[in-house]
Amino acid sequence: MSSITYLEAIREAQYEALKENPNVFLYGQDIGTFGGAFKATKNLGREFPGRVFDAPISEDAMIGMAIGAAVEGARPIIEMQFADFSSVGFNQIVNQAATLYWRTNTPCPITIRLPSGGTAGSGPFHSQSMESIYAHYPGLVILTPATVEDAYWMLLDSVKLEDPVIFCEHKFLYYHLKADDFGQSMPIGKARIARPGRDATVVTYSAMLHESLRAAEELRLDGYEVEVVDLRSVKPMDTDTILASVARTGRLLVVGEAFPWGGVTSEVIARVASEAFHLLDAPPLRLNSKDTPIPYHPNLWKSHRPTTSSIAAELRKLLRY
Amino acid sequence: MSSITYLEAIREAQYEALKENPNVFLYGQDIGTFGGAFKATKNLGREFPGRVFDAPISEDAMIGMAIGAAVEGARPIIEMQFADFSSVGFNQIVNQAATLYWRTNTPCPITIRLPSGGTAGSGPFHSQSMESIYAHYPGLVILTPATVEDAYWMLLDSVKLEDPVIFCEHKFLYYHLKADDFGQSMPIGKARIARPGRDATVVTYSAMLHESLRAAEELRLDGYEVEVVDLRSVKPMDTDTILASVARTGRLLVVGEAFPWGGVTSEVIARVASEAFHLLDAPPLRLNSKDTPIPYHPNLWKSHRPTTSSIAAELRKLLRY
Amino acid sequence: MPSAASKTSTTAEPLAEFREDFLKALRSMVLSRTLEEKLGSLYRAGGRIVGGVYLGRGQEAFSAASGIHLRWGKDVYGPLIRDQAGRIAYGEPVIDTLRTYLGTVTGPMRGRDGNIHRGQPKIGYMAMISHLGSLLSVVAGALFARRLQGRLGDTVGATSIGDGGTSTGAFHEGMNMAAVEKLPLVVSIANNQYAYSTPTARQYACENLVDRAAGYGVAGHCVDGTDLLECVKTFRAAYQQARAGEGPQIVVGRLLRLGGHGEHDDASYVPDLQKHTHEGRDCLAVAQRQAVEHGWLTEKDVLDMQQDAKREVEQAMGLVMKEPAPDPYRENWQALSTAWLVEGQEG
Amino acid sequence: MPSAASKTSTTAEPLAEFREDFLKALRSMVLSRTLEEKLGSLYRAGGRIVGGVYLGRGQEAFSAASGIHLRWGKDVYGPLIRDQAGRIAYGEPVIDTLRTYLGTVTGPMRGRDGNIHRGQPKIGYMAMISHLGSLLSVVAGALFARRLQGRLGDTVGATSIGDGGTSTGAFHEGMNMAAVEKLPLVVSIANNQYAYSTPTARQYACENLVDRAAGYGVAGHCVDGTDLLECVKTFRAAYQQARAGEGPQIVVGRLLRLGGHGEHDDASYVPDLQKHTHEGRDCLAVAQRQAVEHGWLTEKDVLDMQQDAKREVEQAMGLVMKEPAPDPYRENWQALSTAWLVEGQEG
Ligand SMILES: Cc1ncc(C[n+]2csc(CCOP(=O)(O)OP(=O)(O)O)c2C)c(N)n1
Ligand SMILES: Cc1ncc(C[n+]2csc(CCOP(=O)(O)OP(=O)(O)O)c2C)c(N)n1
Ligand SMILES: [Mg+2]
Ligand SMILES: [Mg+2]
Repeated sequence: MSSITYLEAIREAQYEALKENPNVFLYGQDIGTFGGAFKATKNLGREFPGRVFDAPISEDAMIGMAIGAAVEGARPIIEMQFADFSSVGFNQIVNQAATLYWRTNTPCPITIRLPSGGTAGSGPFHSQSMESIYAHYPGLVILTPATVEDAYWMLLDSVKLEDPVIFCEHKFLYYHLKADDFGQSMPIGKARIARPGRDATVVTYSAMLHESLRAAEELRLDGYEVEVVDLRSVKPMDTDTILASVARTGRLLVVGEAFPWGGVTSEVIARVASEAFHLLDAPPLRLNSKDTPIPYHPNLWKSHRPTTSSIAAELRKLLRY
Repeated sequence: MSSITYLEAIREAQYEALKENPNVFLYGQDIGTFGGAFKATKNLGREFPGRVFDAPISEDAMIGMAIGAAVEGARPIIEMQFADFSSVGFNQIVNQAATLYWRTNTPCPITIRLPSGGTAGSGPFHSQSMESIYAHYPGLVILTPATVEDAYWMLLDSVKLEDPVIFCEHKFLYYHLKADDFGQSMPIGKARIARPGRDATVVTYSAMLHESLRAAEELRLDGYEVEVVDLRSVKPMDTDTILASVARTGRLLVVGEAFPWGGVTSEVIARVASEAFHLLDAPPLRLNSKDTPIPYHPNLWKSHRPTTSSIAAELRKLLRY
Repeated sequence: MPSAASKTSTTAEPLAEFREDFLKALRSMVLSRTLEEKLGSLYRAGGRIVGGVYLGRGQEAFSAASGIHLRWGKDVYGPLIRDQAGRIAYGEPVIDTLRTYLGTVTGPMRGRDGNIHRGQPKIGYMAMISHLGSLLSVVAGALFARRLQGRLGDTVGATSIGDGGTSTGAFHEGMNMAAVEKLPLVVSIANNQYAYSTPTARQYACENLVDRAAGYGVAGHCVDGTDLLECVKTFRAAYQQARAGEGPQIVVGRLLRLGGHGEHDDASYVPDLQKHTHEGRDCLAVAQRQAVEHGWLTEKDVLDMQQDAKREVEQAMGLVMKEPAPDPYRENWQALSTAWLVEGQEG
Repeated sequence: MPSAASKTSTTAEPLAEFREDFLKALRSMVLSRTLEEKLGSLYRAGGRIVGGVYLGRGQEAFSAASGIHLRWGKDVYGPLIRDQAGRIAYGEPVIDTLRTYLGTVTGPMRGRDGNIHRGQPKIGYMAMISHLGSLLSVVAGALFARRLQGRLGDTVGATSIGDGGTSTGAFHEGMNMAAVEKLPLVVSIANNQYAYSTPTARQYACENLVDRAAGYGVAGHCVDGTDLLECVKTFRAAYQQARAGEGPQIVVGRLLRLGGHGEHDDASYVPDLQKHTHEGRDCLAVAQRQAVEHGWLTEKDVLDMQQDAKREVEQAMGLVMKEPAPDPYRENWQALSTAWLVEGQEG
């Protein structure tokens, strides 16, 4: 019986990181006594006294302080209360953390946790997916775990990496997704074939993996075997695994929850079109959210982001070609 | 004899805007008496007393105040001293300005001028191109004028638009680029065939237009006619004009100065690959800056961004296919 | 340069002049409390409200005492999380709150945004985004534009922030800019001792947040946020100074959030002891007692006021319940107001 | 809670105890001035320096008086634009400045970043990015980590900002966080009356920027930035308090930028009259006079000091001129330190 949630995996990874390395500390709003808005740090303040700190509402300073601490050998994990609020820490992330190693030859090992993505009723400012924004900048590693296993191992690996990691954990998966155990660790930077197939490839990540898997299941009833690739890490992006899949299927759909202009989905298509044009038997397609802010009302929200049925519809289009 | 610079066009457009509409005002650091770090507002404070204001070093508040003013019927033009500093006004731009109309049905007519792009010796924080970042967000119009004419007319049009405009003017063109007069206005949102050709299409914008035109000229000596499309506006993007060009040439190279991951170049390729796959006779290629911060030393800087010769080399690769 | 922090004196003075303001504020408080209790029970019942519910319980006196000075359609108001009472005092109909929480298309936000994120910018009623501190400069900008257009007149702007929100860069930049421009702006700082679960000791290190006023070169006022009469007096002074051209006014109210951050939060981190301190008393009960003590209301009037509020909320609720939820197929998915610049929709 | 703003008294006191600090600061000032004059003439000659040149002329006393308290390799220092003198006092060799301006591969920034954007974070010497205010929290973070690691000891951190930079949200957030954490941090605010061309009246509305100290709950000090002796006294007190665990110290120096924002700027917006006020006097001339008056140096010592500085700068210059510029083909174009995560380079 599956019992560990995605959220618990994140808590456990932080527990392990704190236990393994005395240089690890946590800093974020309400993460101490309270255990965080989502309880991702529940009890950690008690279990590791003096290592888990409530931060003021100062995202810029939170990131800045993490950078300074990292330079001194600490391994800070910073929780943004919601990914959306990292917009006010944006400058420190893209200009201070991301450039530090290249400019000064000093690594910047910080992990910034971004509770990302949409849930019903959360509205325009508690639902955003910012992986595409951060991935544009040199010097950052952008991880987007879609499974309990990855949430656990990739967070642990993030803390060990010598570079700044933007850890995009999906809020929709926090409670919905469960596993028996933490399974196996896979290297950061490698994509995973989440479901093998031969007729078409869906490249996706984070919560959209599960919608895509369900869509693939739906297509199986039509007799199609759809391969689903979970990117896991959007930067670096594992182009080899993507190309190998497209080589098998000849057809590509890329699905992401972020806004449609630019970003992960166009990056994947651009890579495949440039590097493996001859492998494609049909025009590569992509599916994103709509090009508006993320709506509050569940009716609107469900239409704003890709869903199993809109992915299945897109797949049918792709397979008909 | 060409005499009007790109920079003067920007000054003149602001002059006209101030003259035409008493609701227009300018707000930015050092733009009053001093005329701005680049002199883009030279004399405007004297010519329009009480309409040109020196701002404190508060990019967040500068954008916020412009939004409030726009709601009240004003037409603010905000100068960021360098595009790079908009990173600290980022939240107000993407979350306050960009969402206002959709959320509240209240238009947000502000124009934010971003002196963008690289020049020798400017380093990592005075050289950035942020069009791809802003274009990712719904609710913004992102303009990237490459000519004196466009600098003038598109800035005037920006002020007239009811939506927030991110006006990415390229610092490299400020003094280098000249024209006889302001020529003709072209609608915002339309791309322009800057040079007709039949063998390959280069889609580009801003300063890279000129590098691309020179590369096309170089290729002419090899007997190739390269078509060059100037996007003018990266969001909205004029897919029709791009596709029409690719239909003529069958080959596509997209050139941009911004960082390589995501952004304008991948967006163009994703559109062409998705919507006009069958028109392509060769894999579409793209050329961006390298994936590091922008270097200070001119030797490094010249290798970091695309140049006439690297574009020409890429074109040869494309044409050989 | 205005003096840094002026404590409103509490010595005997004729109270009659405050009667009208007090009663207007009190009515708003009662209506606000009633409405918020409705929201709380809707939340607990589940189903109709999807997402959080954020209430102003315990902060009504402080919020309403500011709101009564604002003229709907005339002044500029940018309320924050716990300003339901202020919004009502300003003139927002309770139905707009319900419509926004339920996300009906008839509401000011049309289901696109929800709960406390509402307003009507066209009439000067700004709709907060979530990012704390970021509304201050927007309100300042509206005033700035009016002055530029020569139509500032006696209009004033107001906005709020919590103790936590004062730690944001946006608050600082906006406050400083408003001070440099000497705008007629009243900034309420509701120091309710917590930002979500975080106590003020982890938020700031100054004695009193009003100590920041001198650093901005603006007037500062402190008030007991649990005492409506004091709040009414203090805000009257602050608004008078603002309208008189004396620049921004910071008003710090000391109080306690009487509830969780949102209805999902049981606030177990608030020590019981603190709830029984002066700052933990219920400003509504205090105000009702004051009204009776000063002979401005009878006990019956107080009950009637509560009944009226109940009726008003129930009536609005009855209407809203029948109103349509948004239909994604009839939705206009356009983030730009310039239709010809909207690209073919993806997805 | 520390007292808000304490003016260092200027009444008679034994001066001998300041002699050593004073002379160390003076030497740094002279070397800084000499080096910066070299940079200015290199800039005007054209060719070798591509990009701007930003000098600290007129601010050497204030900057050096802070820098002398910092131990190279031990304390944390995050200097800003006009801290050439402080950097030298701290221990940075002048050749690093030249190498960074010329962008040679031998310099600490290897041609990747230039001019004032230099440092060696590994030893606690932070390299500013351009975005004003954003270094404060980084310096604070370094101190925070050391305390966590139990190796803070008597180390202290220092950083600077200009009058203009205090308007940034980053400055506010960093300052507030440092105050909450009660870190041993000395923050210099060099109020040189202008931010680029913008006079302070367009930047802030308070009487004196030291008025902000109370709002953060930290100690504030004011000093005449043109008077080295006063600067030495004030910073000594501030550093002592910081090291004694009294939390962050804000030191505001009043002075005038004696030159343009950068060497491209003729500062024609600064009224001639202002240059002849007290704040417009040259702190280096003042300090040299003070040294002689107090019998700490002879006129000849002063000249020797200048000669030594000239020789040191010329020698460094001679070396740097022969050093190689970066070669893009030998450059390692990797923004990540983890080589196996670097993707195949585009373009
Ligand atoms: C910039 C930013 N960071 C984080 C949050 C998440 N958040 C929402 S409310 C809140 C606490 C606010 O505390 P305070 O300002 O004291 O207001 P109160 O809730 O006490 O009224 C936090 C941290 C936010 N809205 N904005
Ligand atoms: C956030 C930000 N906005 C704008 C700039 C551009 N800029 C560089 S220096 C400067 C003026 C700084 O003035 P001040 O802080 O007083 O320092 P000073 O130059 O007088 O020493 C400005 C506006 C910047 N570096 N950072
Ligand atoms: Mg609070
Ligand atoms: Mg200054």
